[in-house]
Amino acid sequence: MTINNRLILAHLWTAFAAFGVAILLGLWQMWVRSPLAAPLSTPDNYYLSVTAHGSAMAYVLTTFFIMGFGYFVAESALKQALPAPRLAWAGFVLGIVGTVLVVATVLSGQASVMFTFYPPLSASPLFYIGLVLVVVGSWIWCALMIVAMTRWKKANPGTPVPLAMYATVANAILWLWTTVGVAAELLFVVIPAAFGWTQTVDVGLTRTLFSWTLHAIVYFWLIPAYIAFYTMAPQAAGGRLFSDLMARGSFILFLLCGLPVGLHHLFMDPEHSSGFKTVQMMLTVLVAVPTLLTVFTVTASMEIGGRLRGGKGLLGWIGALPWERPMVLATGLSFFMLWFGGFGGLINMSYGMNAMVHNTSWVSAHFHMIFGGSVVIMYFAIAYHIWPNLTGRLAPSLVLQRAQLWLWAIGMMVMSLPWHWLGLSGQVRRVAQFDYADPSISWWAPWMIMSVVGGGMLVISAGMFIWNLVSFHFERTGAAKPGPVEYARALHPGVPVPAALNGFVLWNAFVLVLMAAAYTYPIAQFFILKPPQAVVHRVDRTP
Amino acid sequence: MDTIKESGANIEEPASALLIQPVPSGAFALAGAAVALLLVAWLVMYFFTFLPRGPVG
Amino acid sequence: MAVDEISAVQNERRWALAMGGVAAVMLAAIVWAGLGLHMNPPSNIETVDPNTLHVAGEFAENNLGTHVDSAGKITTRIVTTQFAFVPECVVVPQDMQVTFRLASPDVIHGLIVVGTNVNTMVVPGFVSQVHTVFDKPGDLLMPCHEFCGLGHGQMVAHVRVVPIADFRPDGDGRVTCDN
Amino acid sequence: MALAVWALGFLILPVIDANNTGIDSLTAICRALGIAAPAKQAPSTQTAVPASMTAWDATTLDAVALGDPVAGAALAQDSCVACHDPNGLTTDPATIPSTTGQSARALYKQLSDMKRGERPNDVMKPILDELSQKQLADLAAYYSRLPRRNHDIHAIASARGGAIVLATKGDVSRALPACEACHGANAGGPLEVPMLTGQYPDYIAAQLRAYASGARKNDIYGRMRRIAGKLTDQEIKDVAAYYDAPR
Repeated sequence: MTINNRLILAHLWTAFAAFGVAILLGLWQMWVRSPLAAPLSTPDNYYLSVTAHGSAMAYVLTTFFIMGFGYFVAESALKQALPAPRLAWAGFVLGIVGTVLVVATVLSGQASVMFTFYPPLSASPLFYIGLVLVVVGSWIWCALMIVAMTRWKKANPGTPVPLAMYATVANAILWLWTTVGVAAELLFVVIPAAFGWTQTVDVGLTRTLFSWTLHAIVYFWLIPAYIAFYTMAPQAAGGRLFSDLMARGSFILFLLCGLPVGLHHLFMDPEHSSGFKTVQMMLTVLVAVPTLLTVFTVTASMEIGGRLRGGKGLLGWIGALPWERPMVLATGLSFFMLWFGGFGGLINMSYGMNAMVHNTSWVSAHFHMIFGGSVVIMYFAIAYHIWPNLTGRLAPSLVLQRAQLWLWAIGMMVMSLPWHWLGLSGQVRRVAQFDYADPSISWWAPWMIMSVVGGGMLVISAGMFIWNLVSFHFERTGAAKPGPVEYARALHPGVPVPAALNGFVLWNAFVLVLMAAAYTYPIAQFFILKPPQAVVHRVDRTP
Repeated sequence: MDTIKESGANIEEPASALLIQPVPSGAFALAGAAVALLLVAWLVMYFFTFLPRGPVG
Repeated sequence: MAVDEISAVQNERRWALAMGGVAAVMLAAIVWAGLGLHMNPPSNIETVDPNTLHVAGEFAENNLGTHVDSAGKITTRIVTTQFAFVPECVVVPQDMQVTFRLASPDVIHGLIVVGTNVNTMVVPGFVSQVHTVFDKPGDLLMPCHEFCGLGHGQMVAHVRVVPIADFRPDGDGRVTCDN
Repeated sequence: MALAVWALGFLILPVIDANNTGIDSLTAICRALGIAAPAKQAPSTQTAVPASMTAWDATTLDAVALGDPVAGAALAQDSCVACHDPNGLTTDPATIPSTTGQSARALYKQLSDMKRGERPNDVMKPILDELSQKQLADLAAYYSRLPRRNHDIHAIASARGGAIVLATKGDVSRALPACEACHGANAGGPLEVPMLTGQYPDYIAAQLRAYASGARKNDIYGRMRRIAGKLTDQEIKDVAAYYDAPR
């Protein structure tokens, strides 16, 4: 049983509260984009909503969930108390204050700049300060994760760090590296401009700094799902982790390859050279490797479970898996959506091919499949997996949990699949109105209505999810007590783990070299070229 | 009302060693098929959408 | 290391090699498209002052639209601004190479010409340039694809592709949708 | 491996593509490396006739930001008060705008344009000819600090539905952005846009018609000429009335 349950629950409930509100906005946005008449559909409201939806999902849900889950892993996998829980609370409070600032500025219409806030559009400075506070709060979490692992290693010499914790620390380090780009953008360019200290900004520089963060942040969001794939799903399936060493290798590869690739978000930008675009495209191919390794390792781990449960033949083990367990079901659904999200991503990263889809609904489809689909469904499964432990109560209903997961996956497919061909036929993202009377796009109408239906399914699923968690808290504690969360054991335990795969010093050095090679010149370029700057366009006050 | 019985712990080590194949053929088949399909889908996009849309640069 | 783990790692290595093969196929196709078919992202690093764009030079108001120079090179200049493409309609000939040159005087915009590979961001401070050949006549939709403010959704223009016979520059080498 | 990648990105791709894009190999490599290639002469055939010479370069931005409202007040008392009341009232609401509650940038641009004749105005031009750019910035600073005119709460209690749609939603089928996309309080649109709330409806309608006919053309890149030209006269009347309705 973990000790700091209140701390962990505070983080996770904050994450899911933001999620619950943001998903309602998402449904309304689908409604506005569709040919059906939606209430309150003005551009003011629409872009306010898109900013709120994106910020809540991408910054609040993720950051708070990852922090809360990290604290849980640190206690349950290391079986030791958290270092400095008061500091952890301080990080939480910083994050809450930041979130309140972001919510207040967005809802009052002072920050309709999207969660990507590309200058020279500029919001109220409080919006950016709120984001900074959320990030600073998460830095405290990073430090605590690193300290927890270091202490454990001192106390347990010669024993490898449990995989779940090793991966959590990999994520903490990845996040520290990731935030450097956006922190530099905010502190040196965006916030001074928002306060009015500077009247102009170097737009190319801000885009480049943001791209530094823009891709690796996705891996920050994704790694908790991968921790569940490696350490929770095989256990729930009655299997074994196929290879502990390969799992460690995958998380290290995420750390190494997730960072020096952000320029692939700027393939269609005029301010970067074909040279660096090519280099970062090649590096982007490498980042598919840890995911493809994971697909294999986790499948092999599940196969062990299926065979131990009597599955025969080449694929008979699939049917023998305990699909009634939410963690197993979620993993299966997650992998299914990962195929579509991964496919979209492969097109996006393919240099010239990016031109077909850049900034169209295809891209929205890609990250809804990957993040909203594969990753968030694992957030659900993780919550279901650890809630008994956090509340001391058994799950009230696994049927409702399974129904919720199914509805989420189906809803996500129904909503996001059409965006692929709509995007290919020129439907751009972040647009509220389409001229459905135009014969060249009138065929979009039924697909857009389908997306609204999918969005509705997601809202129902989200409601069920919240209900499923709330009902834990009201469940009477019976005689049966949930046991501690067990992490999957390796198929071949006792294999000595090389020191390099038990720490991060070497890998940090590699990241430094890779980032220097990938980003030094693309950033320095703006100080050499000195491109003319653009005047700040404030959205938070009368022109 | 069903509950989760903590899984995994009920498997005896010697039994698992006997049951598990040295080569995870099922994983190779399933994951291999998925990735093969992925490559096919990518090539379809490349040849039937990307190339017909014409040169740019 | 236990023998069993070695065999596990060997299996993983086999898998990783296969994945490397898949990646190599895709990379080869991309490089071939770039080298052999000239399908590359727009990457001309060329600066321009967004604040004086309208005062003089190639992006002044009456220099916009399609222009054929004395050597026969066809260039279409467009300014993307809050919240319109200027001009709103451009004419290009079918089956001939056309160069789009774009600039923004205010914020970031972007565009896609629907059904083609013409896609670029327009970043204030830089000229975006895309070369292409349109192979079918017709009016193609060209929406703004980067959020540029509250009028972003209504920022839509058209590219009119006409057969070469109907592509008639005036004495000054200009072709517009009006004539 | 790494070497091959770099060679591909910095040498082979750009050089091979250079032929296709009509630049020489050296320029192509320079661009691949992100080094600015030598600037080409802008291939334009006509002399530019800008809609307005007002450009938001650093000098202009600073000049407007440094406008002195006290000096502007004295100047306004001398030269402007006969037509432009400090409360935003004017002697002829059809041709003389309310000047209060606008941003200094909006006011400065119109004053500068009228002084240069880019926005023709026979009354204003001789007055402005006597003033320096610094004095224009002072005037802009003064008027930008005056509260917006109270609009007539009884005039148009019920704006017509179509006008509300045009003003707040726009019309994508005609590529018409909402008026509020630029003229709203939190719009983040072009730097020089005026606020319409509190402006006289007759004046708004007159300006829209002038844009539509081309009689007024000091809007950079024809942003307003394009929009006004697409509106019917009824829509012009309705939208103008909408901005007199209380909000």
